[in-house]
Amino acid sequence: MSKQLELRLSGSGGQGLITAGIILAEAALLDHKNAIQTQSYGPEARGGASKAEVIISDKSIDFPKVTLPNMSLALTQIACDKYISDITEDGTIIVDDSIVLPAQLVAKNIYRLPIIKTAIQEVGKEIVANIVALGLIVRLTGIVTDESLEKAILSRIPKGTEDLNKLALKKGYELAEGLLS
Amino acid sequence: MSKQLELRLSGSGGQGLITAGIILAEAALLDHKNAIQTQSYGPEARGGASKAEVIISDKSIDFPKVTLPNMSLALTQIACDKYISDITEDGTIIVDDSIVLPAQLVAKNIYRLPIIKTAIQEVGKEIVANIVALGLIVRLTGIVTDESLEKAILSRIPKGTEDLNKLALKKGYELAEGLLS
Amino acid sequence: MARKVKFLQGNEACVEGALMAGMTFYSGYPITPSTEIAELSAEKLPKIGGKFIQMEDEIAGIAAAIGASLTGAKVMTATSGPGFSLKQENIGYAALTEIPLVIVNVQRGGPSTGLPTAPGQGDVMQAMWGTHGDHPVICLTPDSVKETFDLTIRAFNLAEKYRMPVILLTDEITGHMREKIEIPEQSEIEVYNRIKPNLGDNYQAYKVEAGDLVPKMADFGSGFRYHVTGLMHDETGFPSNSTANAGRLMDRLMDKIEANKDDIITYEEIETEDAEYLILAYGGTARTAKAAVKTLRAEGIKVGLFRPITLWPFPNERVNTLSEQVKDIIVAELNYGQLILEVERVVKSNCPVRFCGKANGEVLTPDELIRKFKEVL
Amino acid sequence: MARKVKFLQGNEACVEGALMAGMTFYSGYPITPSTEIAELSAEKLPKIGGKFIQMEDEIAGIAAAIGASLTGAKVMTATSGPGFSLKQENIGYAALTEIPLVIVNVQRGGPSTGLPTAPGQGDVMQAMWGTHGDHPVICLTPDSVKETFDLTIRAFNLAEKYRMPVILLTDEITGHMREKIEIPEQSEIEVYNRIKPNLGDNYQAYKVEAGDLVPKMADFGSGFRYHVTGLMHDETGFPSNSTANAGRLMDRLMDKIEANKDDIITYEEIETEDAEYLILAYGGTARTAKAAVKTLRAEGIKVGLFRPITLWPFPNERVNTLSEQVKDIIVAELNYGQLILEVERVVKSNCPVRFCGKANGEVLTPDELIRKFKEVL
Amino acid sequence: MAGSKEDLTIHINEAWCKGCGICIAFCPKKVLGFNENGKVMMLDRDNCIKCGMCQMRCPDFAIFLGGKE
Amino acid sequence: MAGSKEDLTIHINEAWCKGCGICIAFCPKKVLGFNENGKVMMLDRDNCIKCGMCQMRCPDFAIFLGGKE
Amino acid sequence: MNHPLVENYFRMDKFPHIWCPGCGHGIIMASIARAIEKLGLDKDKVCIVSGIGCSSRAPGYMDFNTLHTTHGRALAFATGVKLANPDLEVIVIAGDGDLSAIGGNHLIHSARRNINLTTICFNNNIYGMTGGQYSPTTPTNEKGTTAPYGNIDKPFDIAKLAIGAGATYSARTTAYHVPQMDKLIEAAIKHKGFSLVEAISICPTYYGRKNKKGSVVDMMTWLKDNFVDVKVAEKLPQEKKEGKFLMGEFINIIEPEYTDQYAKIIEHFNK
Amino acid sequence: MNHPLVENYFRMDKFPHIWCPGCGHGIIMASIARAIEKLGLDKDKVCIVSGIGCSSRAPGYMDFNTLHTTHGRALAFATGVKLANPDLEVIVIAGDGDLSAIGGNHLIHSARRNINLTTICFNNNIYGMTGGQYSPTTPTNEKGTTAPYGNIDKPFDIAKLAIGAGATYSARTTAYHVPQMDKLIEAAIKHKGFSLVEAISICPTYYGRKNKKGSVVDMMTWLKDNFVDVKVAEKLPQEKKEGKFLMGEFINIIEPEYTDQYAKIIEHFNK
Ligand SMILES: Cc1ncc(C[n+]2csc(CCOP(=O)(O)OP(=O)(O)O)c2C)c(N)n1
Ligand SMILES: Cc1ncc(C[n+]2csc(CCOP(=O)(O)OP(=O)(O)O)c2C)c(N)n1
Ligand code: SF4
Ligand code: SF4
Ligand code: SF4
Ligand code: SF4
Ligand code: SF4
Ligand code: SF4
Ligand SMILES: [Mg+2]
Ligand SMILES: [Mg+2]
Repeated sequence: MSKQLELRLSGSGGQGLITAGIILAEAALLDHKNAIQTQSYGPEARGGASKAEVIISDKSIDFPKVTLPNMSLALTQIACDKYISDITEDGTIIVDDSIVLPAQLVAKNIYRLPIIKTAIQEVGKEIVANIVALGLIVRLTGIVTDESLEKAILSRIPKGTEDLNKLALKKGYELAEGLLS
Repeated sequence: MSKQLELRLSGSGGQGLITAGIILAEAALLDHKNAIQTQSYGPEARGGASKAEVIISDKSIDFPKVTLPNMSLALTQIACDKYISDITEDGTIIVDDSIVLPAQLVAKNIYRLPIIKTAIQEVGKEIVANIVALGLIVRLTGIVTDESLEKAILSRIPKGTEDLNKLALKKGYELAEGLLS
Repeated sequence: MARKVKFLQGNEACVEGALMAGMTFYSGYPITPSTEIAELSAEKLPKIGGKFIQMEDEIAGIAAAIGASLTGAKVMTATSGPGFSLKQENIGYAALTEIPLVIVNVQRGGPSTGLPTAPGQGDVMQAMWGTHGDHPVICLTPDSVKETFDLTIRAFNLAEKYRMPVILLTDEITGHMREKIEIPEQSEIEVYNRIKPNLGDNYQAYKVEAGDLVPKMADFGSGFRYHVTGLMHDETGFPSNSTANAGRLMDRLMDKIEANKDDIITYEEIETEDAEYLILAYGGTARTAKAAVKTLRAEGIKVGLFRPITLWPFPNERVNTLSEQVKDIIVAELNYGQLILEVERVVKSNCPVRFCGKANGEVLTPDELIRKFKEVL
Repeated sequence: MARKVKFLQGNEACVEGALMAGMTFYSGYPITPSTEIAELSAEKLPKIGGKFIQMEDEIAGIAAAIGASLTGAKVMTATSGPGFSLKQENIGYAALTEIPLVIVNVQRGGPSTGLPTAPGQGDVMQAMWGTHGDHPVICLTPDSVKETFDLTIRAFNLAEKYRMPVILLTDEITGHMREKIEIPEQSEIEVYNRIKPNLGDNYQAYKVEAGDLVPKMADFGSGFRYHVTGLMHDETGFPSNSTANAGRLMDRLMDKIEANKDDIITYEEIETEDAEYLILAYGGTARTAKAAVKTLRAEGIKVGLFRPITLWPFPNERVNTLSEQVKDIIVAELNYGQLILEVERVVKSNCPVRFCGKANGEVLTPDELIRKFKEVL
Repeated sequence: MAGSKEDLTIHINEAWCKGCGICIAFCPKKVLGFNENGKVMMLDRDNCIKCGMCQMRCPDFAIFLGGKE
Repeated sequence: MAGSKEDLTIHINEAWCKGCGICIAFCPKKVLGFNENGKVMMLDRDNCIKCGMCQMRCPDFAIFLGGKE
Repeated sequence: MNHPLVENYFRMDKFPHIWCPGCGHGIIMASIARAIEKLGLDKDKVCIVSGIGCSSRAPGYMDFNTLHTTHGRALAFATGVKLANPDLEVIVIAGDGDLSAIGGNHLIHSARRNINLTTICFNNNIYGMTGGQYSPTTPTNEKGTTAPYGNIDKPFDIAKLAIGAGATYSARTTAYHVPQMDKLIEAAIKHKGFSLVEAISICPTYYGRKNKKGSVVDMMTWLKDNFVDVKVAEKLPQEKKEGKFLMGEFINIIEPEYTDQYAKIIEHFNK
Repeated sequence: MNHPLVENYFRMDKFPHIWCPGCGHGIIMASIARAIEKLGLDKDKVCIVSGIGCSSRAPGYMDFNTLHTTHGRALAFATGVKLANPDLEVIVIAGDGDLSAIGGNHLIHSARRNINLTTICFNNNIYGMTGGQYSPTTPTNEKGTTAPYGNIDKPFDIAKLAIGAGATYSARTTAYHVPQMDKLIEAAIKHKGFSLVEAISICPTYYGRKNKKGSVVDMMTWLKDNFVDVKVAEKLPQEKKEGKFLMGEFINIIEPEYTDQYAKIIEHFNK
């Protein structure tokens, strides 16, 4: 994927999607790409849906905001309802399988995947759903190298949770591989 | 005196010179002349010398401040030291006789008169020195009519002090008449 | 009955005007050289059943005034530079919430505490730009005691009509000088009162109904239970995060000025018809300019005076037209060049714009202005 | 040693820059979207022996900073619109008393509480005119995280050099976006420290000595017992009512800017050499403009970007020169037209000046700017 | 509003319930619990004494006593 | 500063005295009074007990105990 | 069926409100409405004023004359409302930051003037709205985002501060002790003169998380276990009071009220 | 010969000062200098901070590091000075308006933080500088230019307000009781933590004239007759205390001081 990635990650406040966005951007930096991350703020971010956005590009990034994402992920219904319909025609939508998608949604790829379930059942902690999501996105887009992603993850997570996160990442990769194969 | 009167009254805070300025201006209004009064403000006005300035004119008065008075009266030494030397060449200076005048003072008329003494000794109240001064100024300049001046005085002074003030006014007139005769 | 002739300070005339305009509430904090406005309000308001309160600071002074305005009172607060700076946040609040209010700033000398008892005109740009964010502004400035009276009334009327804070920007010169003023009869005075909704109407607190300039304004306590907020809000008055809505609201607020300049803008011109030179001055400094113009005309020089009475919105169009007529414009003000910036902008390359001012606490004298004028001639 | 590469928010980069510039004291009051600056300062300052204090409000925030600066500390306070309004009085105090200080305003949307989490650029004029009275102003505005770092350092340096408050005017866009930044080594960074007098000198606190730009500044407690006042003062620092003295002081203060524009003013130009059209934009909106220029250039349109980095004093001369070269200037900003007023003034009749902006809490997109650009073409 | 306790029963507005668990924890009769969506539910209506403490302490106005209808 | 009371005497700085009369009124020995200019003056130096109250209460630093010289 | 209190005293279409799950603010807001209901006040004559903060969002939900002002200034605006129209029952809602940090001056002056305003402080010991900075009521040693190493400030005792300033009614209650809260708020509204009820709230999102206070229920339990009514405390042995916080009415006295006194001046001229 | 105190602790060339004849402010200013002399403080390490007002002109006369700030903000500036350089002995001079009207918030927060600042309030119960408007300490029923019919406000008890806010040292004295004033100011400076001395001053020019309080001497006599030391008052029968005002030390306790606590955080990182 040579084109600029304009990614939106949305969900509820506690799901670590902002961290996920930062990790992905930092991985891009490790790959000598350019990256910008932005996010939603304020009470709105607290109660309802919060979002983080990341632009990754080989070229320098002037305009820092995602106007229309070409990839959008939602982990909660509220986030999905609010944010998912903004997408480029050739874009990719990824939602957790707990979510009911709106009727008329136009995108090139639409995936409903057990991201949270994977985190809970296969990794053992719901909190790492964000890392599962990252694995999934990176495997689908190839936007950063696996090494950089892992390095970026390890530098942001609490000490002692390395294995947990590595496992989550692996499960994320696998989720994507299931789609691609 | 057809020319515009630009009068400065200076002294210490409690001597009622601001009131005197207002009375004179109000007398001018009664005579259908124009008048503007200004004064000094602030801590400077409190401790040391305070001043009131009045412009009286047959014509409309645009610029409201006295730049160089053509008549200047001082009742205290401090006020005299600070303010008296600003005077037009053909101007008139009047100071209380308790004051020592500076050496080189250029003015057409320079009068040192017992204003305060007159108030104390001939009227019986130092507080009416301002009215004595008014009588003096008006008799010297003819800038307002006697009727208007008296009316203006009576409308500004506390009830019950009418006679006192009328006497002070008379004594002021007399001081001037002494000079003119 | 004859009109009453009085000999008043500008500050006193301001209170007389406010009372005639219907002021029933004053809250503020004393500061030289505006204090007489508070003092006279304290004396007069209770006599007519109105209220005066000295608050703990200037911020509270304007806040209480805004609160009172919401109950239907016509309100005023007065201050000078340092207090005007403190009031800025809530000026923006009143602008966004569209609450009528008159704010008097009797300008003194200098930034910070500066020269508290000296005149200055250094808050001209602040009157327009002092609070954060874009907002509509009306600012009037008188050059005499009588005009202080008139413009105070006008400030109240504009505040009520356009539902916004109106700034009366005077200065120590006009505020403290005593001059003759004929006080008109109440019946001679045009008083504008805010339009209130009728009970039973489907009231939307921030909706402009057809034919209205601004949303109708209900008194708190009169049976309309609506919401007022300094957040961006929609026509119902409740907060809204919609950018479309925010844009609409802001456009409407700014448009109150843009679309009504003809109603809001006033100015005085003296001998401009055949003028080859123009002096532009306002407030106390206009008095200097008037004297200078007389002297210069007496010398045969074709000079005129343009005096903006409405400072904001600035009379752009008229100044532009004049700049096509004259050879030179000289702007006189007691600062380091504030309104001149607006003049320069408006005049473009039409003619040179020159500056005559100072900010040392003195007034500008006619002689100084004439000297400067002749220099540039 | 390699420079550290970090991925930071603009607000974080501001603190990193401040620390490298020598900040040892921060006092403020939290407000969105500036709060991260306080939070990171609270975390980092004690580690280097510096002090952080959260004051009771924004007024106290800037007051404490000024007090600390007098002891020799390099100080900063950060806020957003409502807090910036509250700080205005003391900004004037710091300007008149010549106390170095960096004030960050991360601009948000709207007047009053407005749209607290949305971007805006509505405080541009306020940065210049927010406090009462004339006073010198320096205001810088970055368009990237790295530049936020650089300009924070520059703000400290200018504050120390010219002994005055310096405003770093950022916005929610640059404040909250995360971007790559290479942090230089301390040794690579030029740090300017205020000049202090020597004990034994005949110190006059407000006298500029031959060869100096500003009066030397003694730390409180270092053996010089001098007086600092917000009243007009003479060279000794004591209050003076002399108008001659006030004029001299004010002239000197204003001249710090006037006489040193070349040192203070910086700007960026992109493809202006052969430009037939010019976009003028700053802060976060310059990012939009950069993207738009690229797109337009790709279409073969000869458009350039002028980005003032120093907003105040405004780069008048360069803009004037450019206005003689281009056919049209379009000013892009997130407000109802603020800096454009200065551009219009400077451009005079040289070429049309057009506006592209909004103030609804959204950023301006490259598409919007391009569309507007093409409309006026 | 309904009259005596007899006529009252607990109503739940699931749409407003944010699942904080306050009502559940402090119900003197422990008759409330979470449903599968993490919202409050009545487990044992019969043992509810209609003391109203759940209503009083619910920050979200999501549980209240009302007429039986 | 001078040592024992012996060596001390009241000094008056007429230029600074504003004639408020505080020192005069509260001098325990009533040894102070006004002069013809309305400024303070020492009436009875011998009876001054050098208590210093005049100095302490003078708002203008115009009266003080100092060496006899 | 709808919640009767909401139906009668709130703007139902604004619900659910923006507060976080378990935020104590909703509990206090409900209590205010119940007190108004109990007192049978005319909704059209009630005015609710707030500043800025999470707590200050309350007026937007309450179906009265509502005024959401600038940060810290609620009491100053309210003073204007009340003095201009003393017929209005004016209730001020303010966060601990709003009331005691930036708004501290207006608090002490309102108390001093004894103007008939009822102030309910939603005290969650933190700046909620801006994301968890320490406030003037954050206990010493606790953390906030701007006190990463623990707060070194001594917290205000707001109820005591108001008394020091001259308040004629001052009380404290908590989001756990709702029946008491109802009574105190009712008494405060009824009180002629300035009244303050400091209602201890909880902010699980910032204060709780940052200071490891456990779940919402843990935080409520802490309130339950650590506050004692002054009247009860009087009778408790010292060891039982150790470390406990007092709640209940601290002062309730009658003194001349500001708008009454002003009315007398006006009357004087009407005679 | 020169006044020794002036010679050593004042800027002699600035005298005579601007205060009116009989203004109490000069008496208090002298007392501060004597306390500094008594304590033998290094003049270079003393910093005097004031706001705006007649009283606030004092620093200009005093030969230390002196800072004349904006109206009401002295304590906020002083907090910055002290925190940045705790070696400085920082003394704040503030009028009743400056300290308790516009500056009230900084007063209560400085007290709360227990930062080692000494505040001397020159309380003349009026705004002197601006010409006699009533202040937050003007007694009820007394007049000011903005209270032409008598003040309806209840005045602050500033010393009590500071205690309510958490001050660890609070005292009151008067311009008549100079020996006591000297002692209290000395104790306040020595006190480690926030200290307040409310020094009752007199303003014959505005307060006195407006309220027919007679001559300067009459006003001083009133102070003499109407203030009783707390310790003395304890022993007095009720009828002797009736209508009297208390002076003396109201509180004097030791609690952790702000700059000390901050130093501990820094130390923690230096280890
Ligand atoms: C003048 C100003 N300063 C700062 C802010 C930012 N701000 C908004 S709410 C708030 C504090 C909120 O805390 P609190 O009052 O305790 O209410 P809570 O959110 O905790 O209920 C702050 C600092 C503002 N809006 N305006
Ligand atoms: C922001 C601001 N508001 C108001 C003023 C005007 N002002 C100067 S001093 C003062 C009050 C002085 O009273 P106080 O503090 O009691 O001191 P005093 O003069 O009585 O000693 C006021 C209102 C000001 N300078 N700045
Ligand atoms: S009414 Fe009482 S018993 Fe019934 S559910 Fe609520 S708290 Fe439990
Ligand atoms: S207290 Fe309210 S919000 Fe919390 S779980 Fe119970 S019903 Fe739901
Ligand atoms: S020292 Fe004592 S006795 Fe002597 S003059 Fe002074 S007050 Fe009187
Ligand atoms: S107290 Fe001082 S100023 Fe007053 S009369 Fe005595 S010496 Fe003079
Ligand atoms: S942040 Fe805290 S105070 Fe604000 S709504 Fe959430 S829990 Fe309540
Ligand atoms: S006005 Fe009052 S406070 Fe000010 S100097 Fe004069 S007497 Fe003192
Ligand atoms: Mg809070
Ligand atoms: Mg005072």
